[in-house]
Amino acid sequence: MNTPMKIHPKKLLMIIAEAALERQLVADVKRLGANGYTVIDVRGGGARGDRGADWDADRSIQMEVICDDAVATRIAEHVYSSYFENYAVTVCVTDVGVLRQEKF
Amino acid sequence: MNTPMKIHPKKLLMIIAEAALERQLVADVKRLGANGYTVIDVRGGGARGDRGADWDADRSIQMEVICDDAVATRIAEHVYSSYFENYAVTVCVTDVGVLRQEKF
Amino acid sequence: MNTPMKIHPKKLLMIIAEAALERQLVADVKRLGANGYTVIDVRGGGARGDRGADWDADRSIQMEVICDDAVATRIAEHVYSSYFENYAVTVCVTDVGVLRQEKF
Amino acid sequence: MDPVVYFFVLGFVARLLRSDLKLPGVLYESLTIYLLLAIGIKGGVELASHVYGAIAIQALIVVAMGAALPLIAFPLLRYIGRFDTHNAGAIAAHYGSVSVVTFAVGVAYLAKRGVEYESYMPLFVALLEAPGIIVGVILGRMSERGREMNWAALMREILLGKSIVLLLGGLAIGWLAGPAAIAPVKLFFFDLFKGALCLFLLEMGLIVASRIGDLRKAGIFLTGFGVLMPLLAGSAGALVGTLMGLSVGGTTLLATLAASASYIAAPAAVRIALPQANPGLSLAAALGITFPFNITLGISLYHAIAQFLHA
Amino acid sequence: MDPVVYFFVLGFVARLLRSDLKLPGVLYESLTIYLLLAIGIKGGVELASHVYGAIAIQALIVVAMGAALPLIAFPLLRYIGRFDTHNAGAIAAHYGSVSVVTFAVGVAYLAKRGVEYESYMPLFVALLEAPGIIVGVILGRMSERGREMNWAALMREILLGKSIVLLLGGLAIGWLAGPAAIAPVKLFFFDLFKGALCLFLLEMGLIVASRIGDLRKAGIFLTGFGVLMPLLAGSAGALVGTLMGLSVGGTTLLATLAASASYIAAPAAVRIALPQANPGLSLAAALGITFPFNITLGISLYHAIAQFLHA
Amino acid sequence: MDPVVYFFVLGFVARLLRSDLKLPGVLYESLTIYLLLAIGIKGGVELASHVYGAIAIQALIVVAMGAALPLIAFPLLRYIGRFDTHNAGAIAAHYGSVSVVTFAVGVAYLAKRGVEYESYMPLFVALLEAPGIIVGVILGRMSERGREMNWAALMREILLGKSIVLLLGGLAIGWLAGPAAIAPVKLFFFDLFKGALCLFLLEMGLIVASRIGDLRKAGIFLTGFGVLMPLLAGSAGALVGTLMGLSVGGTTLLATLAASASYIAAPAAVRIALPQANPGLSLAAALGITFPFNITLGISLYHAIAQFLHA
Ligand SMILES: Nc1ncnc2c1ncn2[C@@H]1O[C@H](COP(=O)(O)O)[C@@H](O)[C@H]1O
Ligand SMILES: Nc1ncnc2c1ncn2[C@@H]1O[C@H](COP(=O)(O)O)[C@@H](O)[C@H]1O
Ligand SMILES: Nc1ncnc2c1ncn2[C@@H]1O[C@H](COP(=O)(O)O)[C@@H](O)[C@H]1O
Ligand code: NA
Ligand code: NA
Ligand code: NA
Repeated sequence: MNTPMKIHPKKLLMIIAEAALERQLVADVKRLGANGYTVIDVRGGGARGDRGADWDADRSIQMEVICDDAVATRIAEHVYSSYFENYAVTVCVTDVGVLRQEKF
Repeated sequence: MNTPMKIHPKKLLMIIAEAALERQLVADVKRLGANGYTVIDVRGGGARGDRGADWDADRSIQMEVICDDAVATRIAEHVYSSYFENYAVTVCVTDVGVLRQEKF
Repeated sequence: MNTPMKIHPKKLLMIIAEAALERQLVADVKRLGANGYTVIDVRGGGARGDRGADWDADRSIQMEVICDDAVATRIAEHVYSSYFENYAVTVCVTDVGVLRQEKF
Repeated sequence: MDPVVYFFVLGFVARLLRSDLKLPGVLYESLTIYLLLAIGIKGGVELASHVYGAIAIQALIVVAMGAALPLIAFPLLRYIGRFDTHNAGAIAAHYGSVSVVTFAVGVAYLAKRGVEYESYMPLFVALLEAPGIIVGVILGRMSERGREMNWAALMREILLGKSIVLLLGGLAIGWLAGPAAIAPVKLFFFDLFKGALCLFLLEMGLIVASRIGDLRKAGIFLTGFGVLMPLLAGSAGALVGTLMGLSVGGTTLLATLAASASYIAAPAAVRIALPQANPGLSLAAALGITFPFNITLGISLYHAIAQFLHA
Repeated sequence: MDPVVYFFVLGFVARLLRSDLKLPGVLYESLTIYLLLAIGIKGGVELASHVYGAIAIQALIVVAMGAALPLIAFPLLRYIGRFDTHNAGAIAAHYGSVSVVTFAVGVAYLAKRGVEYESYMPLFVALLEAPGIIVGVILGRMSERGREMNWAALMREILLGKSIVLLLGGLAIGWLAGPAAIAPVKLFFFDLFKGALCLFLLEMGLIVASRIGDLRKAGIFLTGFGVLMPLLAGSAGALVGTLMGLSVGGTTLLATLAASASYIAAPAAVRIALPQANPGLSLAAALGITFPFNITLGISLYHAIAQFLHA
Repeated sequence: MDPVVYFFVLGFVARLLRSDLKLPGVLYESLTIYLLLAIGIKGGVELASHVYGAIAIQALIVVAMGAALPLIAFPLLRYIGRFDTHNAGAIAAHYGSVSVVTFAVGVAYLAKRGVEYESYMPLFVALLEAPGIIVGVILGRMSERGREMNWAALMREILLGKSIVLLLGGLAIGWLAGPAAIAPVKLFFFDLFKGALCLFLLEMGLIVASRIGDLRKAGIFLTGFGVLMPLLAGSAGALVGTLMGLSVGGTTLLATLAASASYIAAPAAVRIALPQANPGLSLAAALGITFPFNITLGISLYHAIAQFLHA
């Protein structure tokens, strides 16, 4: 494997949300076209106060989804319109490169 | 919510540090203008040896802060000048896009 | 420390992989030129099914490596050629800026 | 006061003083699972030796009581407290359901005083988890004719939440296995119970103290509600228990259950079913006021009421 | 059925019904460590009072049996099941090794019936962990002449995996300390054992139910293999145990060990040594079929076989 | 040697052999909390039945001893070891404070030999946590006239660290509740203590072995210091204990406390208060040398010294 592989541009979508939304978010991102997702347990704080992850109601997750631009936009808009108003949710998106573009 | 939302450019600051600094770092980023932060428990290794997170003195955290350029620079420089010399700390910053720019 | 510090461009390599690979990956990234690494316990799902992190065989990690372009490519290609076929592995790379370039 | 309460106080004071004492979230989760399972098993073992017909009728009455409690709470919250429908429904759902740990402290209270109670009470704990939440959510969604609710999903969320699964699962295991087969795990599930409860209460103290800010925001009305509602519900529970033929001890526990507000099952279900409600309000009242009130003063009050009604 | 099995069923049903019940991964890890250590210590304490010469010969026979089991499994998988070499070797490695929890359920089964057994059996558990994995891996790599294998690394991976370290470490501690010195930790390591086993089985039920999809993919052959292989291996184990002079109880446990398939040590080692093998297949069979089969029906069958052979 | 020490050895050897055995960090945290709380409660229950005046005077002497210990360590480190002020102060702070687990091993040692001791010793554990750290930090910061130190914050960090909060909290609970009310949690907090200590020591063995590299870097002087300092401090402690009127057992435990070096409270506080100090040095000495030395040889030496002084 000596010829350098091509790097394909994709998006990495990061969603930080209340843990209560995990199940729904997994279903959402699959339905909206993502081929995979990664979830991390996190704690934090923001406009809606501190979330120290001490107990159930206080737990947060960070979901990461590598996908193409259209899917990222679709998911971000869905999260925005469905959850932003009532839940502690933060979304951002960044450019990444991947080796196997057919995977995402 | 059918018209595509505008993506605003922001920075994502990542600080990897000894867990002993968590309290101070949270206070620091708030004071220096961040509206929120996310913390993850991590392990790792670098110039200052392996930190396997087996026990208190060995634990590390990764703090993520979405903010504008000026705040990111301010925090990075503060972390750099206050902790870099004596603590196991790593900082990097990346470009991200967000949907609600007033939030950050 | 009042003069703004220069931000140097680097790469952030993210490897999401089965936890069984952690030891090998740590050895790999060190051997291929990384000066440090960070590891996070994650769960997720992708082409190779859901990995809920409920128990040993189901655990995943996310490894983050800040390094220069050449090292990132080298590691990505090594991970790709060594593990991609037989393990649940995802790799992506993004641009980051760092304050102390000699560190990475 | 039972010494288990001291652990709550220790956690509370430690956090107020800004100590770095913190129980790992996973320990809290593990203790929750253990306590729910243990309460269930204990109830199940006892159930084995009872007349089911009589219990079935009591069970129906208890479920009805659980469904009725939010109907007391909701109007108070909506019309006196002036909360919007969502928040009134959400808080009513918490008070309609029950707190397993308050129940456990009640059991410890009776044990210390040597008061007997119907040993199948854990069955009622399991039965009281759901109805109050369901009624509270219905009340909270009354105003929404436009948006449809996925009721099947909500029911699954509530009925298959870990509280009910572990309580009912434990009951079933205890009942199927019977006292003899459960004996080898008696040490683990029964004798260690109170120690585990101490650790759990330590964590509760830490949590309550770190939510003290929410409480301040919640205002006078909610603070009053957090004391008055358990008194109302506790009296109602004591009445129901007495009429239903429970002993003084059983009546005290039923009153304690009625008076308690849920902070395991309800928050999870309500967060999904009534997203517009501010979870800080329900938790400030349930955790910040009612829980400490019940474990320090409430239970002995309900005991007094039960004694009075049986006199 | 022993009540510990009910906990497995509870977990299984809860997950099938899509309950949100979940045991923290760390609790599972902690329980694994505890169970392995406790089994080891118990065996070590008993070992102290035995004639080592006789046990040494038995130990050799047991190791040989462990190495032989994959030689039964592999041809079945390769030539009847039509799996490729890697997958056949991987599955054979799982069945060549043992399941500590199945062993523990077997011990509970005998204890309930008051059947005596050789108290140093935990030594055999430790001895049976490795040989089957090693032989399975060798079989699975037969086709690969080109790529070299780092055998030293593999051996270290297997022999220094947590299962063997904790079992042997516990054995050594129990043996060195002896019954008197172990007495102060008897409560912790022995009396709480069965309760901890219940929680572990609850988690196993959850895990097995969430892998039910793998099982469907695995197909008819593997499902049949998951029942037939333990019957074959269990009979072989019962025969070896009887010939070796074990009691009925000891024979039952050796048969149970032979019949059981590993899901702690083997998956970790095989994942590294045979990366081409699909771990879903081995685990579907070992966890999804053989484990439930053994703890519900298998053990009593092996007991019957042991009684028959001793009659 | 007490069998609890074998668990340390098992962990140590397993890690040296590069086994993948690892205790979840959360288990370590949970065990720490449990051990601190249990020691506190035990002391508190005993305290209930004592003359406070006498104890108060002893307590003052013990605090003074804790504050004096860094004054022995610092000059050795600074002028013979040639460490800079920060590192000398940091290491002195660790040795001025105490190791709760070493104390627990000491208690197990005495229990095994049937040696009585003053049952309120846990009070001294709590009292000895802080003074040594504070004096060590002051010494370590002597050179810094320019930069100001937030002493109030440091005091809060130390006095409200989890060690002191749990020890004192436990003492208060045990004392307020008294023996009768504590009885229902005796099993959990007292009878399981030694088993939990075993698991903790297993983890300590793993940690110490994985820091063996730091030790090599630390050099000859620090290795020698890690043995000599506990001998010095232990002798001093034995003298103080004898003069203060403690029994042989109590004297042994006070010597053990003086000889032990902290690795829970001190590292956390020193990391913030003396950031320039290299934590690898303090921990290499405290964990890598002194802790194993104390639990294997030290305690019996201090016992011998105590017997000699009482003869
Ligand atoms: N500026 C930010 N940077 C990083 N994470 C954030 C930021 N703002 C919010 N978060 C995360 O998103 C969660 C919800 O944010 P919020 O809705 O603003 O309270 C917080 O608990 C944080 O974990
Ligand atoms: N090149 C790197 N890439 C990713 N993480 C790093 C890197 N270098 C250091 N780290 C993280 O930062 C921590 C402190 O780094 P250091 O101060 O270099 O020992 C390490 O324990 C790692 O978790
Ligand atoms: N598109 C994706 N975005 C984020 N994480 C992913 C994605 N695809 C896969 N992963 C992660 O990588 C692991 C292995 O992926 P796979 O090999 O596709 O099953 C998954 O369990 C996820 O944690
Ligand atoms: Na209620
Ligand atoms: Na087997
Ligand atoms: Na000391």
